[in-house]
Amino acid sequence: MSIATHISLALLLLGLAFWTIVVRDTFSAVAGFIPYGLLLTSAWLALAAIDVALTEAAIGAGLTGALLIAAASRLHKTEIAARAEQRGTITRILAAILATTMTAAIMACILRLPDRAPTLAPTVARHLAQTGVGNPITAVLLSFRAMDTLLEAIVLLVGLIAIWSLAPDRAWGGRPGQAQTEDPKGPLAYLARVLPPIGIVIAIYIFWVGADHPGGKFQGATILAAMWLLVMMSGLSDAPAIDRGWLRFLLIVGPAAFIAVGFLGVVVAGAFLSYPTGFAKLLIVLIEAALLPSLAVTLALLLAGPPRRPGRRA
Amino acid sequence: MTTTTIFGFCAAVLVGLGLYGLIVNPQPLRKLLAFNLMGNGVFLICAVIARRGAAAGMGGDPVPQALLITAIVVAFAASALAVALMLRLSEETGACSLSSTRGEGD
Amino acid sequence: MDDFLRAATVFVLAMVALGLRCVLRGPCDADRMMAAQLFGSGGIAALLLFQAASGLKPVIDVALTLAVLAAFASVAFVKAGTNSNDAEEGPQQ
Amino acid sequence: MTAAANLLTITAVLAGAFFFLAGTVGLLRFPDTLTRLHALTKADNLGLGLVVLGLLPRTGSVVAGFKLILVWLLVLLASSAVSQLIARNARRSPP
Repeated sequence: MSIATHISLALLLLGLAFWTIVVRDTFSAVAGFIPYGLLLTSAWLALAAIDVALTEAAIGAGLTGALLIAAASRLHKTEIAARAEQRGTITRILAAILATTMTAAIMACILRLPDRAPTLAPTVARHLAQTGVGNPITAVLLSFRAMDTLLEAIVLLVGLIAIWSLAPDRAWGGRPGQAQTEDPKGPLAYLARVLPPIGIVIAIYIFWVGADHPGGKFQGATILAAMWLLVMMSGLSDAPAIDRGWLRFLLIVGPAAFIAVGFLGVVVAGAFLSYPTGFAKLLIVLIEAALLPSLAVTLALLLAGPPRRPGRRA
Repeated sequence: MTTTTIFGFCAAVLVGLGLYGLIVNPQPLRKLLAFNLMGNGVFLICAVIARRGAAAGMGGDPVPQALLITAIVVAFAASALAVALMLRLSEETGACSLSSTRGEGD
Repeated sequence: MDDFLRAATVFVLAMVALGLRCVLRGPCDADRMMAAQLFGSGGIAALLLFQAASGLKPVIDVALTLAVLAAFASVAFVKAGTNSNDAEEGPQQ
Repeated sequence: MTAAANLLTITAVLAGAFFFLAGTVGLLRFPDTLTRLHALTKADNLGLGLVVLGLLPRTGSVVAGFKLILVWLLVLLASSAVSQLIARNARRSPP
């Protein structure tokens, strides 16, 4: 019976994926991509990856959906012109053959995976106690493979700088997006007043339980980012100009704290990012708490896009 | 037929679909969707491998799972950058297309 | 009991899939946006049923996250629609 | 006691499944966007509420039960606000 649930899940997932590829209208494709993200969340759950499911629920179903929907609406005008460039039949057939070969090769690899799967789970379990956290994923992210997480935080920041660099010269240092004009008594303003307080509590809860249960900074930060964007979109509060000092500070405080702890490790424990015995949990919580606002602001501004209008009213 | 085989096959088809869409669809936004599908296929294979490595009371190998979380966040950042590029291109040229003749013609 | 809940999961998923087929084809973009709404309620119901059948506690947190963000994509759609209309009516700069 | 709880679960989940069926029938049968939106938001949210009610006895802790109810309330809030917004959008730009 459990297998039947999983098969129906996989079929529905593939059906939606097929839809997003073959449908003519771009907006329909993107509209199919949102439920696809939600189904993918269930797929992670079926594979017992609950932390991944939480991340997918926050990012895949929330932020990516909003990003693509907004892009599809704004690119609607250019779509008709692009349709004229439809690929010919021969290209399609060749592409189909290539894709089928690829799929068959991967399927063969899946079937030939070794029976005794290699795993690092026992190693993680053995060293888990030293980190002081109970959630093995958090231990991997912030202790065993902390370098990856540090680089990731920096990659996000670099991505944001790349997006900002697309700003036209006159808008540099200004506010992202267009000025929002929304009825302050309308349903959207109501939603933006009621939902964020609850959302912030849930975000901090998800962040806090991350030490011992599924959850953590990425998921919490994504919810915080979504709540902030909701307030911006409702016009209750404008997007900040990107040259504000507090904004720049929030953006770098997480990576900066992470690097500082890394160098502390060089001095105290003899290697970059190694924690002195007994202080691991304290340092992990410190890094996570510094990363939370940085990640939230970075994710929100990634979605808000490059600055498009001057920030300071003359 | 076990759960890991089902989702492994599912991942293989996702990669194939994504590859097909990446080649066939001319619009950059559709290519981005297709690329995301391919990426999700790869992530799913990673999760299948993690699930097969379940041991020591954990539902799956935590190392690939932690990498997946990183990967999902970075994939979002890459998509955001791609979307920003497309919107800027359409602002600048009035069209959003990868073909060079079109951009110069407008 | 668990089998009953799994059967209910499959049933709700099937209903959502049927609705999805209809909504995604829908004549206008507003119809298509309903796909996100449909999954907001139906998808979360399926997730909760699945959780009850398999007994994974933290799945409720996943449902909570989905519920908080259920409105987000649709709001982005509505805003993008009104903003591009505004831009057509008169340039803002 | 367990038997009564199981009975509640089965009854409420079945009723919830019925409303999901009703919502889907509404989506398939109703002629225009606004009526379809009506079917979707009314019936499916009632269905979710009933499923939540049915699962309450099986949560095992008060906090988990509270979270389940919160999920339902959040979905209600989201879908009531969003259905208004989508309906306005649909009226402004007819197909």
